[in-house]
Amino acid sequence: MTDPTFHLELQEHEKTFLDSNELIINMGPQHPATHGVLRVILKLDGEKVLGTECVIGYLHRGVEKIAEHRTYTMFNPYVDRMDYVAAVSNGLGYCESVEKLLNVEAPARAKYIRVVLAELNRLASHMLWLGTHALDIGAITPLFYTFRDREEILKIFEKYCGARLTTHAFRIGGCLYETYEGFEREVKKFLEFVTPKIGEYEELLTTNRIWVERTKGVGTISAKDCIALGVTGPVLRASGVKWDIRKAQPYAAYADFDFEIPIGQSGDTYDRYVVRMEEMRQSLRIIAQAIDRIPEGPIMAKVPKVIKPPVGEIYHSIEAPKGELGYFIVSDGSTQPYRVRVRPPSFVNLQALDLMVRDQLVADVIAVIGTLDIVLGEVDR
Amino acid sequence: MQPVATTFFFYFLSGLTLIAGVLVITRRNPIHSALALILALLGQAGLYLMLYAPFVAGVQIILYAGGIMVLFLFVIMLVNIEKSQREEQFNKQWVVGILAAVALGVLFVLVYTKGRSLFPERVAQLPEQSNTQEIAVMLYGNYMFTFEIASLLLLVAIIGAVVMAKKRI
Amino acid sequence: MVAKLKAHYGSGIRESNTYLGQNYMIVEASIASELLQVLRDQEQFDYCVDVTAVHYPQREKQFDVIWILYSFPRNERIRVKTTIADGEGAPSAVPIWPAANWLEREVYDMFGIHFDGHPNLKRILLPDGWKGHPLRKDYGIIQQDQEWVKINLGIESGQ
Amino acid sequence: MVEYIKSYLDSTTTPGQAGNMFWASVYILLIFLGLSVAVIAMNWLERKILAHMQVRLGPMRVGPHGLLQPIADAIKLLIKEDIMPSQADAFVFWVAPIVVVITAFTVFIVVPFGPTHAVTDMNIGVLFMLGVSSLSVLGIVMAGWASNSHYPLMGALRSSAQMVSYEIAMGLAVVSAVLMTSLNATGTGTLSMIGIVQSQQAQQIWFAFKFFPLGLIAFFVFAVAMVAETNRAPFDLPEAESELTAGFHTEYSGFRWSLFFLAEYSAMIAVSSIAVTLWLGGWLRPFPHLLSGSTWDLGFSLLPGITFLLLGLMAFVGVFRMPKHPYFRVQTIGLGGFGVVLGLIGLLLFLPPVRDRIQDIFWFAAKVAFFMYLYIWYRGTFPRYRFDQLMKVGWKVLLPVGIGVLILTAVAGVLL
Repeated sequence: MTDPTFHLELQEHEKTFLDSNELIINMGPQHPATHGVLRVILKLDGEKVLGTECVIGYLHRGVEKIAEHRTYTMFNPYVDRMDYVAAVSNGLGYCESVEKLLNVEAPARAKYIRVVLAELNRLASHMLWLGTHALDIGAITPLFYTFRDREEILKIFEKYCGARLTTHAFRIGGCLYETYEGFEREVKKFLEFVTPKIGEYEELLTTNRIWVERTKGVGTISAKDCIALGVTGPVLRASGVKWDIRKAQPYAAYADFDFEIPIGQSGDTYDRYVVRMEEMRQSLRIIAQAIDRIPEGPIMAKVPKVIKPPVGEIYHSIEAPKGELGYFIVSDGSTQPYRVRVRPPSFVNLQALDLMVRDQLVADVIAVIGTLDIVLGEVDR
Repeated sequence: MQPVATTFFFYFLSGLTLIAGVLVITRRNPIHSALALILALLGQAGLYLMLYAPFVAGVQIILYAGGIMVLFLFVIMLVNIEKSQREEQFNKQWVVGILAAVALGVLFVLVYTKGRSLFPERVAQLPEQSNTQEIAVMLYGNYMFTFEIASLLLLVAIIGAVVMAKKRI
Repeated sequence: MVAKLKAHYGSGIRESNTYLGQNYMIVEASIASELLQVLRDQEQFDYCVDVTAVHYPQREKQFDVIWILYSFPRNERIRVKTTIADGEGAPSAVPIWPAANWLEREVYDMFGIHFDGHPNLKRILLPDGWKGHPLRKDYGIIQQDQEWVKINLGIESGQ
Repeated sequence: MVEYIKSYLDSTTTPGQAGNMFWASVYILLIFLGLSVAVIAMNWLERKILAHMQVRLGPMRVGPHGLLQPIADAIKLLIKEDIMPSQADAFVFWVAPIVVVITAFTVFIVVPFGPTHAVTDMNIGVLFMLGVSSLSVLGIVMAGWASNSHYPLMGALRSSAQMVSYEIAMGLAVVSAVLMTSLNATGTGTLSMIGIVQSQQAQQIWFAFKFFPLGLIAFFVFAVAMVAETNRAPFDLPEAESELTAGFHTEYSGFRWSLFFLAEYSAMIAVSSIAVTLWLGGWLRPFPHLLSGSTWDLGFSLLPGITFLLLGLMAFVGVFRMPKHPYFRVQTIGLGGFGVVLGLIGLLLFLPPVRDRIQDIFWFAAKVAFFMYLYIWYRGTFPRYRFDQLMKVGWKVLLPVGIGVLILTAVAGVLL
């Protein structure tokens, strides 16, 4: 279990007469492998990690405070800036939470469009993860492959809502825009384009001896520890827990689709890699089903012009690419939320870093940070 | 090929070795001492080359300068340098040191004054080409047994080092 | 489940209800720690989703502390809520769910609520020397610890 | 002067052995210039090849197809501010890149580009190369320590451990090749670089294929060890940028950093030269005995010129593919000029006296270029090893295999 009391000094019983003195290394906040401005203080014995301490908050923008001073609609674009590689999921979670609070439901067409975009976003997020993770481990080529293919997704987003990264695609009660002419055709073309590409990534890595040696048995975390630490998403599934909010408590239109939840056995970095690769394939499956069945109809439910939810509170969560993304919203009956709490998956998952890298080597810290798939914008909010 | 500027190189290399040797014992920073020692060893390798012993020179560079001294530096870097810098370097063995220095000095004087009579003939000119082979023949022929004993000793030393360094076996 | 708990704790559970299909319980701060333990051990709420707080400055007991729990075997969520006054400590859930570690640190950081029994309660998102707890309602949206900014960043204001 | 040139053209040994100081100096100068050009070319080629492997274009702006990019980079590095950390050990910090560069260049004294194309031929040639290249680790350790910073120190520790470990495997592989040189009538082998190639000529086989598959295994052991020895992917741990930012040269900038860069690439060329000399027949052209006869000789001797003509042709094809926009006019003309220069060099190489002299160098360079391509290919494909895995590969795989091959080679040499 993780040791919350972190000692920077070597304990007396840990010393032998030939011990080299331990090294405190400050990794970050400017470091190529910390995916942003994460600072990890490492206590090392040679190359072995004795303990870590994460220093976060460099990107803290006070999103939760801002929410209290904006109306429900005005706050919507702010959530896109949290997990900026999976902005669609953030918007989806927020819109659905407020809809629940208002007790309205988005129309079927809007729900299907939401699913398509959210799954495309999941693909984009996983592609970005794969590229940077492989780069951290030293394979530079996958990064360019994944960026090439992610570009196609961003093009679809851009055509749909005008933004590539911080996609403000949804609105409380439905979608902001009707799909553009040829949306279905382009998504189908993209599916055809990207399916062999995933095989291409796997060809470079899955059976690569060095890749397997670098990831197998690294950063292992058991299912029990995962649950105790609140770790969710692919990390939890790689440890063998078959749990996905899309299946467990379906939201949007996920109940209509047929897909598998990939799980791993050992919960090491390699399993997480395999799980995410399989998740990308499952996302493609969902998109293929959804794009064929987008129903006709309105894209907006009947919501008042001024959103004033009744007094009450709600917790709603969705399966973001990184794990469980929850919104806890307290309404006091006015036009502004009384309190918005975001339950960020990256923040909670990052807690497991210390446990995962204990007694491993420095190089594994990089691999584990990569495999946790954190986005500092979401950790710090 | 005739050697070029032999005298110049002899004095240059011996001077280099001597100065580096003095630096080894006078520098306070252990890293600087080690680097000076490497310089001394390289100078020595150059002297070996001038004695038509290229193999010995090569081995000197590979083993001492490239191998052992790197490990030396490795260890020095790992141990606490600030602490060792603060420690007294000229410790209580100065009596032994002076005795050794006096003995060495007497030896030098003896060699200088009586050298010509002690070694009446010049050392035989070593052949330039087959030098490496002769060493091989000596090591694996005449002194085979000693050579093997030396290797055994090294093996014992390696095992001892592993046993000492490992926390659990 | 609620009936059983109510029978055991009596008036300690002040309210247990469902709103918009979501279950929640309002309990006394004194029994919160014990109740959370029971929820995990006996009712299989093995996953602490979130720990958070809400500030109501006009109330006597200013803070709501909320634990959002989830049970994998039952596929069910529950919110446990307790109210505490300013300066009063809330029980820490770290011994029950290690996940609460950073979450409680964040609540401390943002609201200044002390969690009794937390092993390493210090600021997490804001710098260690910062004064004030920004998510309290009396903390203005552009308010800052000007002194800290001046000393550490060498500028007059971070705005 | 004329005498000197004549003496060179008539000589059958290297200038160093002949005691010809003038030609030795010329050779040293030529090697220095050639290496610098080779490093610049490698810089461009690596970026281009890697870029094309990664579905991107690489440098395209400075000069046609980015041909002038390395020169622009060099200028940038030279005029960049030279930063020294305030807590650094000034002297060691200053001397470290120089040590690295000197060792990287000194090695080339014994590299034989042809039977007479070497500065000198030492009778301990291979030993000299291994010894001097092992000194380069000293420069790295000095750089890492003198920076007085954690990442460089760790980079230095890693690189010293790595290089010392892989030197052993490398040495064993080298010894098995040296052992093969002794398989002649007199039973005496040689350590001299030229002697090794000549003995491959005499035995009519490249040592990589001698006692199949023993020679090949030894060659592979060396090929792996040499990548580790030069700190390149997948063994680039001392400068693993995702872990140690830039390893031992984190604190270096500007000119001093470029010295490390220069040293890294010339070390790559140096170890590739050892590999070529020991296993791939050095300057010998392929199949000198199978495809003998004057026709084949002529055909092979035309290859250098043809290669350059083809390169020039490629440049001309590039001229026609350039966008027809006034903005690109200078670049198009430049590319055309480059093609003309390459073509003229190609034509020059057809002249009989040049043709005969240049052949050895051409084959040697071609083989080294093959290794250089491998280096780039590795970098494009492989993830990075972890430190313990690196040590495992070195000590538990390469070392036993090297010893085994050495013993088997000795046995085979006695029996066959």
